[in-house]
Amino acid sequence: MNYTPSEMMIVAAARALAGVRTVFVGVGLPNIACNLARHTVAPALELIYEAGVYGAQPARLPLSIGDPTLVSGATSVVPMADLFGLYLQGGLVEVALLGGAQVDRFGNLNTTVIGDYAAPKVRLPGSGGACEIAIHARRLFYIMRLSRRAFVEALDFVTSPGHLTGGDSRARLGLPGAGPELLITDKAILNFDNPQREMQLVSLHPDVSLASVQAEVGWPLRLADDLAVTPPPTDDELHLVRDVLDPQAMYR
Amino acid sequence: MNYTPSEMMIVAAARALAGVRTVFVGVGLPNIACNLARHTVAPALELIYEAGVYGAQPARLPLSIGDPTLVSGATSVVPMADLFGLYLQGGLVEVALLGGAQVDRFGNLNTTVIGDYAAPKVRLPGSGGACEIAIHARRLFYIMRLSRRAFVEALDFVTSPGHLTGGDSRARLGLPGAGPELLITDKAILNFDNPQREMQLVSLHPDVSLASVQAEVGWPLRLADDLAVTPPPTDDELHLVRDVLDPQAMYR
Amino acid sequence: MTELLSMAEAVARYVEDGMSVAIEGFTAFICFAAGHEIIRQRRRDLTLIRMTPDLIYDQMIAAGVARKLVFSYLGNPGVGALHAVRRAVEQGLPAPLELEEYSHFGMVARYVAGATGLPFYPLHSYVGTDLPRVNERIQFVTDPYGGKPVAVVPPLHPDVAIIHAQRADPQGNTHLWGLLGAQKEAAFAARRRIVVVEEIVEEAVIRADPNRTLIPGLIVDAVVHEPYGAHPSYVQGYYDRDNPFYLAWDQISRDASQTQTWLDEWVYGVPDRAAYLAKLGDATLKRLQPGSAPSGSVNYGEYR
Amino acid sequence: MTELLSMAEAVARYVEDGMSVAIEGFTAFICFAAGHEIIRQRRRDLTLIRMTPDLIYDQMIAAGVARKLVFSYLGNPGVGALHAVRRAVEQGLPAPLELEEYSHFGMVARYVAGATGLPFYPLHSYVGTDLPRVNERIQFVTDPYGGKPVAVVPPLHPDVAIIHAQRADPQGNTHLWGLLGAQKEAAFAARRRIVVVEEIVEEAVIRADPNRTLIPGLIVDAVVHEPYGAHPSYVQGYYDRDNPFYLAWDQISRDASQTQTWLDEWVYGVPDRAAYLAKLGDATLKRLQPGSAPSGSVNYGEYR
Repeated sequence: MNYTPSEMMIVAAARALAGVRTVFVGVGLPNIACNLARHTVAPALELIYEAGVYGAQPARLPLSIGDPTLVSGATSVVPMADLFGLYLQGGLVEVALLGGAQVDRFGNLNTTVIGDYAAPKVRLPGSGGACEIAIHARRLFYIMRLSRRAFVEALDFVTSPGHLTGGDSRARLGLPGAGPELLITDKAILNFDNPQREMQLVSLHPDVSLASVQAEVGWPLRLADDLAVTPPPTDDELHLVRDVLDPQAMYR
Repeated sequence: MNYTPSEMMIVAAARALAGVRTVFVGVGLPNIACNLARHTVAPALELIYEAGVYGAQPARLPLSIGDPTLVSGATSVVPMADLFGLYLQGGLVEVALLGGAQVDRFGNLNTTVIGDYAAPKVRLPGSGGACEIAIHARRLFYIMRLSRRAFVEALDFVTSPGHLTGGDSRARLGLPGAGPELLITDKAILNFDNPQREMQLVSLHPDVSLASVQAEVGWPLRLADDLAVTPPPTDDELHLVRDVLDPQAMYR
Repeated sequence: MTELLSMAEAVARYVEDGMSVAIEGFTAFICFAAGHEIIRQRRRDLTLIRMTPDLIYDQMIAAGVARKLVFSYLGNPGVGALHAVRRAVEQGLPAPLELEEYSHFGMVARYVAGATGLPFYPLHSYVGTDLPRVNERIQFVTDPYGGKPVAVVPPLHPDVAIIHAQRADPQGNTHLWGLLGAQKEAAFAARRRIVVVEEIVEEAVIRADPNRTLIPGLIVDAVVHEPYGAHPSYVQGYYDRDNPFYLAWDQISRDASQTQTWLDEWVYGVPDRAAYLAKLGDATLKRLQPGSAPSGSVNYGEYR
Repeated sequence: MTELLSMAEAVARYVEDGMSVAIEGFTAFICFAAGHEIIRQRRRDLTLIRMTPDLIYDQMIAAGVARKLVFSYLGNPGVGALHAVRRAVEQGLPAPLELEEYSHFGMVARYVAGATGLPFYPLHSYVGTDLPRVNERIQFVTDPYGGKPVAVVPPLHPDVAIIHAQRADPQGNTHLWGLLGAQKEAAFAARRRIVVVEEIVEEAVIRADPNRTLIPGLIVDAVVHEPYGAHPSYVQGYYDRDNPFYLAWDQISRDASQTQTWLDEWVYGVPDRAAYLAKLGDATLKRLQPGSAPSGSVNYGEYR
């Protein structure tokens, strides 16, 4: 295998952005994935950052969500009230990429605490913009590494709503976005494309066994009817990731 | 008399702004009065215009509330959401100048209709920003010519609240600003400085009789304990108005 | 995606009979070119939305395009009344005109609610006034933190917003400076947006100053390049308000037949804005030219 | 009226024990100079308010100035956790720290409500989450137009807001470009405001571009001229984030005694920002220098 699991994640996420116009981006892996998509399957993709940036064209790999390279040369830089009000709550974000410390089978996310809220074992960062991003983005993709600590039967805290208790529970509460659609991991791709809106395995990355995926998930994982194998990264995709987007290998 | 009634109004209004820091200005007479104050009794006076301008330094007499001369050289020019939200509703406007087609004895203003709202005899401009200016300005000054058609017993429509039904009725509704304090006319100066917050005559302009004032007011006008005579415009004030602020005599 | 269209194409494509249309720009950036084209294309039953209807809606209402007006101040700014609007409201001529009115802040709040997807927007206006009595859309809600009830207004979603600005790139990314009014909010609140500009510039000009971008091309359906499209109102740094015309309109518009004669000559009688400008003449445009007052340039920094 | 003060004077004058303090600036314009001076003046029992507490609050909390934190994202941006904050929350070291948390939009909405005198601000967040369960200030109100209940947050009024920017005139009229975050809203929401700038400029520089004025001198109590006052964060066009320091802090702050050693050396051990910069050295400042990316100049027009 001439690529890393992180590279496979980046490439799979980029491919999922084919034809998308606006994406709400985080730093790190998601940022590389979005820029890869802009160079390949989504040339019209506009990058939106919660710091207030629309249409960023970063000249280097951004080191944080508010890196000055995101500002210089952007299409528009606005107060965060406008970014969250006009763009996100206004319904202009087509896809958002999120991750979390814990996810459950309906795609709800926890980024707040491990343990009890009042006396936490681990105090995590909290929501940031994730709570409202999960509510408003028309489509929601997750990027997370598979691990038994992260894929849990019950969250310690619901920071960002996925499909809540499944089925149409999200629509019944009136949440505008469609909720999590895709979950890209280092071992496999999962989605929520069933009436229960339950996480299901749809594609294993090359050379990954079903058992090794199930081993990292804290409940009996549902399988899609047709289980595929993820096409490996192409030479062109690897070249862009390695030589153009992350030449210092910070996120691979 | 070597000055016009309008010049007396402008000068009296300017003097009332002594020491004031921020004033919400309309065009025409109020604009000249504020600029006169800036040249005389209120050098630190900052002019605020509802179009979104803070700290205007107009290079010519503005022809409308949104004249471009108000923008060039201003301290700050902001969206109207900010002007009304941050400055006005935020409580930063110390004095506002208003006028109207009708005013009653408690200083309520009508700028909406003469006659019935659904079938008006005269359709007036409506509120503009007046409704919220009257609610929020910490101090409220009116500039209006005395006339029986304007100073009426009962308004056809309450566009902007003055002291409502008098006394503490304004405070009881929770309106943040103190309500009308001063009314400057072409013949006299009136205020509301009594427990009933009823309009009262405090100063007659030179050579104006009490009877000629009462003749233009549609109810028996209350008199202050000490009735004064307004000091006439000084040569310096007249020079500034005539030669600097309104050289084309548009508002005199 | 955004298209570069002529004004005639943009109006034909996006403004239909019965729609609600907001031509915004508070006393400035008023797109008379769009209003005149709507008159020429004889649209009917429009709901016209604007804080200050100004001369452009007076002309459009005189021409019979509207059935309703949503507004907050009905005047010829700095001059007097809007006589054609008054004829419609007071006498039903040429046709009755329904009014829905707010204060300025109420209109701004409606645009903000529309632009940000909120079901209502709170503001401390209207208490003690007759406005809620004549406009049932103004409501009051309880403060959950124990304060007094606060007024709210509902979101406004014009079918089309038409915004005039100094410059945009071909993708519709728009720079605007001077009075910002509620143009951004109106554009985001609308279902379709036409941006009309004095100049089309390269994308790099826009990207060099991203804080100046009021409207992103993302929400722009059509860009129209129409120099002097806001005459007789003004565009900061490009031309001044043609005040003699604002004064002249006060006379013209007092008389219904004179108003129609003016429309015949200056709107129906010209095919487009270029013909209007040719008729107006270079002397007028020259008279309206401002002096230079540069903003100065700041450094955003190159971060590689 | 606004006064030009040194950082030591401004903190001594406006920041008192027990107050609530917001040093805002979303990942940029973070006024470390003010935070360090607050540590040096040994303020206690502060309520620290910031969307992203960042390293500056990690340092201040390690130094024991705070009893409470109001925030929306608790991280070392792009690097990892805030270890001093975690020690305070998980182990009560050096002292317990009360948390009051929101999402980013919730914090922005609290500032907006505070800045605009509203009793609450509505937003479509929090539905389906556990946040309202642990923060009773998040409430829901009925939509008077018949929609679903909508979340609201109450106004935030910091006793003091400290805002870093590129430049101001001596009256405190402040230009800021790049990430605008919620600095304007925090400044207007606060009871007192300290503006800290890279450069003091003439009033004419500010007035040449009034759309760039984020904060008017009217609301500014003190202006502090403190070049590089935001290091190791950045100021758009002036310097870059010192990322090696953000990475180093991840290591330093994992250990309580190493953290104190760092504070002794870089905060208590220097009298002011000038000494900090001398210690930091020119090579570091030079490394952080960005290239040139001019905004270009626009014409506001002279209207006489």
